[in-house]
Amino acid sequence: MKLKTSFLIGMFIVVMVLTGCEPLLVLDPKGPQGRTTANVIMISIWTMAIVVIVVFAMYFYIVRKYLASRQSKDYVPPYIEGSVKLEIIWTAIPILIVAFLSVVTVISTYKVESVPEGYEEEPLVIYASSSNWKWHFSYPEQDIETVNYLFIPTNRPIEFKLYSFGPISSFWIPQLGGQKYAMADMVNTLNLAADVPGEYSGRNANFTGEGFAQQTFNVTAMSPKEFDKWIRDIKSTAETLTEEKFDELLQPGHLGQSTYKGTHLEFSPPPENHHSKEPLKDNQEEIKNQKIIKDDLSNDEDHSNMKH
Amino acid sequence: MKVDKSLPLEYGTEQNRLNILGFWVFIGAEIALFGTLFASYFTLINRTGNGPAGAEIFEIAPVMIETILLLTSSFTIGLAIHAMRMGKVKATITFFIITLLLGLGFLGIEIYDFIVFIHEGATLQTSGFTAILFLILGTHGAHVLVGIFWGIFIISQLFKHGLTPRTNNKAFIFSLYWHFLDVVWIFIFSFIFMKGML
Amino acid sequence: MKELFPRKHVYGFISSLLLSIIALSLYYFDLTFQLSMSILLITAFFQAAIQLIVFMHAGETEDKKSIYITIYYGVFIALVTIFGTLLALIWGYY
Amino acid sequence: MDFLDRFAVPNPGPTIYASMVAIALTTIAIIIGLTYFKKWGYLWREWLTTVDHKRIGIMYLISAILMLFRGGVDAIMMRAQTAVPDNTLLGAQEYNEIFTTHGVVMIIFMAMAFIMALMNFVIPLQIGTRDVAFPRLNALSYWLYFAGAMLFNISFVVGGSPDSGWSSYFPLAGTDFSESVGTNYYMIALQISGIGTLITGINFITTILKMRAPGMSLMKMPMFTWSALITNLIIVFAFPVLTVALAMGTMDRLFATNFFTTENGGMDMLWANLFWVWGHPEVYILILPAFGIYSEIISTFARRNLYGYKSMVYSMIAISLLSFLVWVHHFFTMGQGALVNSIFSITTMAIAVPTGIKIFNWLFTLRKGSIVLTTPMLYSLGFIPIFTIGGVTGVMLGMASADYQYHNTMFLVAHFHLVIIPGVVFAMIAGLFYWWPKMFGFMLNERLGKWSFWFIAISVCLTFFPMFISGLDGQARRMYTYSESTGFGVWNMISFIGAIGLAIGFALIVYNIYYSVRYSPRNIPADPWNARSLEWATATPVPDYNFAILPEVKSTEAFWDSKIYGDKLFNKRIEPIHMPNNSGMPFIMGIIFFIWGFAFVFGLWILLVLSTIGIGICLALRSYEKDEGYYIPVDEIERVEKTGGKKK
Repeated sequence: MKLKTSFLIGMFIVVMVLTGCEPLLVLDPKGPQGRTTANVIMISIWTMAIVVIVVFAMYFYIVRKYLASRQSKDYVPPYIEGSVKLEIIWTAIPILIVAFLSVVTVISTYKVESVPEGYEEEPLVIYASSSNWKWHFSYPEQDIETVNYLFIPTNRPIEFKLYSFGPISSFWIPQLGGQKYAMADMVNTLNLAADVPGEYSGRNANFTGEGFAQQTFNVTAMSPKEFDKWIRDIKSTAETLTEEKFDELLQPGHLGQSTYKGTHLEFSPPPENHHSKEPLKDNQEEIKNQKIIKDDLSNDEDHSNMKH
Repeated sequence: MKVDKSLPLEYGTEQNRLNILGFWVFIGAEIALFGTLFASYFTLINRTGNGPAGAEIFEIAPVMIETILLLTSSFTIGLAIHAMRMGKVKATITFFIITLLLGLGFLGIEIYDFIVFIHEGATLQTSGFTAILFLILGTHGAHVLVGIFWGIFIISQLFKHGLTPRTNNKAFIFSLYWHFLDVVWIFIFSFIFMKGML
Repeated sequence: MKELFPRKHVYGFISSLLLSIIALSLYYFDLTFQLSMSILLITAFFQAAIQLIVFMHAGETEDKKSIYITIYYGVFIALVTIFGTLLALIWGYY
Repeated sequence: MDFLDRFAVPNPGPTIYASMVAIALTTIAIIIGLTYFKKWGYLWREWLTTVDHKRIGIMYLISAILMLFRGGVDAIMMRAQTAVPDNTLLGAQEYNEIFTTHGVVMIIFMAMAFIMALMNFVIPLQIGTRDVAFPRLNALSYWLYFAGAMLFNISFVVGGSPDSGWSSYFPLAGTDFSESVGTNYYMIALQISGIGTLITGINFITTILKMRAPGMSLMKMPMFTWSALITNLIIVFAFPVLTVALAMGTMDRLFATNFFTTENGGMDMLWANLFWVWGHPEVYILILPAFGIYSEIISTFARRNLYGYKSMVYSMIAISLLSFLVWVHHFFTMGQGALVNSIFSITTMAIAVPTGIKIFNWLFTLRKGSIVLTTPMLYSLGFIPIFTIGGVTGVMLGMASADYQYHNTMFLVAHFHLVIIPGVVFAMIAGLFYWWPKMFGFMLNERLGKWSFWFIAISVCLTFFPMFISGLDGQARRMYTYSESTGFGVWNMISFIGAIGLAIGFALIVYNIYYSVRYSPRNIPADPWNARSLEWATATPVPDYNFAILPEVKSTEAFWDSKIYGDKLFNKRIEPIHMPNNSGMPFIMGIIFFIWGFAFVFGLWILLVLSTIGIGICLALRSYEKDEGYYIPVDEIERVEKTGGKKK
């Protein structure tokens, strides 16, 4: 049977690749969150492999055995209404499997949504914002900003604050953990950490138009010492990020990597607190005031642009 | 056409019974439609941007009048069907006309309401909140408007043909539609206007 | 027997007017938000039921079951959409 | 000239010019052909104005096959572009347009139409009735679908294709980032065909609930009818959600409202939410009829009754309810937190339970059967293992924490293709082969059919299995190219080879149709497969009125029982049969809707108002029209019955 062989070969290839002839990025994690997800994935693959094997075994056995060509001419298939007992069995077993996977899912989802376990240190906050088709990384603590590349210290939790200057993007570093959307009117939080130094690739995973394919960035994880040294180097060499410069960076297109002193957060604050359920009146007023200031600023921008 | 005399005329033929059940299914779809609009409304309710919030633009008086007009029209269309089942053409037509006039009155006040909203700075384009407000009210209003045109057609057919299985069926289905619009208005009134003004 | 006076309709109309007045009166009383919302919910669903049963004759034919299943299904979907949407877009972010 | 500029395509390329020429040539050829063979009158009388569910079904079928090839060409181009790293066959913009139209065409205009085709043709026959509840509305549904499909397809040559993905997430699909009219086409075309689909839903629910043959209680309905009933129930409750979402999107794009914008209180996530509130049930709208078809075919060719009929029904009802409770799994990564994601993970995985019940019931239908490997059966047997793989990966995707890694990757692409292709496309082809003799009076060639099956089945695996791997290796979906260092090249090359195999498979099906039209014998019996349900109880080709006498049903397999135990199906005497008149109105309304949509897309407001009035006039005319249909007299029925269904 061609079907059978092709499936077996297919399954064989899948299993071979998954179990590590050559590590796939998602299954080769370099941080605690990525490791949790990779474990969940492997658990689900093995559980599902059992299901697939059982179904396939039954399938091939039944199809082979009851082919008309293998039966006598006068065989008349019986009328069978069904069997409550059997039907209960194949309802109950899937329920058990789903229940097991549900437990795994709930535990692991809470785990990857919070600061990684065992990381006591204060998280390093990095604002990662996307614009067509780049990533801007602002380090408020260190007061520097990078474009299209990311340096992080190992063994320290990183709290990414994600938002976008354009379409919905998805911030994803496969080897460190799962992705999350960066959107224009709110800030999402993604907790990651790296425990192995090295270079990892990151990208926007959510389609954002023409330049989407190249909207990637490099992540370098290094020891805290090296990280501090890198910060010091930048402070002494990089130019300061001005508002004009930042507006230039926001123009749609692709850019190489670049580094600046200061962050854009001061003159272009992230869209935080847009999601309060019932904003108090003063709060609303405050937001309104902020908006007015922002509008004024944007008017100014227009003027400056006109001068150019 | 076989007409079953044991049932009211509007159920008299097989096709009539199909029409009525089909319309009920359509009402089911309408429930989902307005459900989605309400879901979007509740989601966008605090997203007022630089525009006004509901509490700032809603007024109780027009809403009260609209509610009473529509409730009464729902009552009169019920009476129209009652009269129709008793075989009284004139009464049926009269109640139909009253219903449509009440509907027109409702629409007039709704349009007035819209003008007030716009004067207070809540246009369709102002914010997410005003957009969904206008969409949900507008969808309901458009249903009423379509209903008025539809009602006029039915009245003219009642004039021409009197009470036949065909016209009765149309009138009955129209009444279902009209009552349903009343139900939708009750939810709009309760969960948009009253909730907004509390 | 068919009767000339539409008793059911008049009762229905009066009760729906009453329910509306109860709902409207909330505007003038200073109740808590939760209490007001519960009253609104009750009055709204009662009104809907009156329209369905008294005016729309939902239960008068052999298709009663189909009609009610359709309506219940529709209401179920509407509620799922409303609360699911709020869960996913508003409540989930706290 | 300024006025005409708006109709120009913003990014013209050779493919677009070629299609312009091709469209022009085809149109001219059709017009000349119709005139030369004097077929205009025939076309109008027999097809454009028909209200016969069988003919409407066939028109859906032809449209679906045309759309399959439109979507298929898109797919081949995508696979060719990504076959090697850094390929420059297509530009980013072209690729974006192609994958967008591929998705929309395949889901909305191919799969939906295919389902409508089979439902239209088969359901009234299967429940032993003469037509659907509202024959004219049925024709209107088709013409609305057709207007929507044509409107969407002309976007390629007039004004520009949509390019923000079939899910058209805002703000990317908003005017800020999608300036061309492409996304307007998406919004309006889907709206028009969506209305058509909703009308079909209402029509079929009423038909199935009220028009079944005497004695056929709900629990005696054939499984395909059951699946159609539940599908249409989902359609009726899911499509209004799409209607609202599209209305909002249209207003955002054309009236500058702020539903999904990122300022003034707009909420881009609301689009994603509403889209998937419709979008997930839509998946089950596609798959449930397919399950019904498999149930019919498997029990026919295993020569056994369907195992666990009741649990099959209950599991479909469970799926229909659950399908409305899971949509958030399409955007687990939007940031709504662990609690919400956990809830929707659990509901998602719960769907695996009723689906599993169905798989086991099919296996146990095969058991103790006598399996005949016909083409439809091969597709059904091919479905079970491939769909199982697609299904279990669905469970994996349902696990929120893991989904953070699968989301937006080729893993996801592999999953949904491995569910939709064996689940829906196989079913459609199987159904096509299975009911073809009933539709056209001859069989499709079995040898070619089997060849096409092996090509398609193996190629599906070849095309989509590598995507699991490249997905786990970090390849995001919708990337028009990738660099060599990523190592995705080999997997994409395998996919491309598979895609060619798929193309050959589908070409074989078309060749099969051509070959069978020419050479297949016409003297086939009314029940060539030795099948079990009522559609085989009437003559082939099916007379206009379907059944001269309405059948009386005592069991779930009434026709089978009549063959085996001699139950009599037709006990009454022939009486005059009431038939609906043909009407040109649905077709004319379709044309007006097309103009309405076109005016909307380009913001031609005067035309829009005029066509809206036109639609209103059509509705008013319909309201005043007195059309009682006509009766076929007894002697004519008897004459038709004697000739075995052949007309005149």
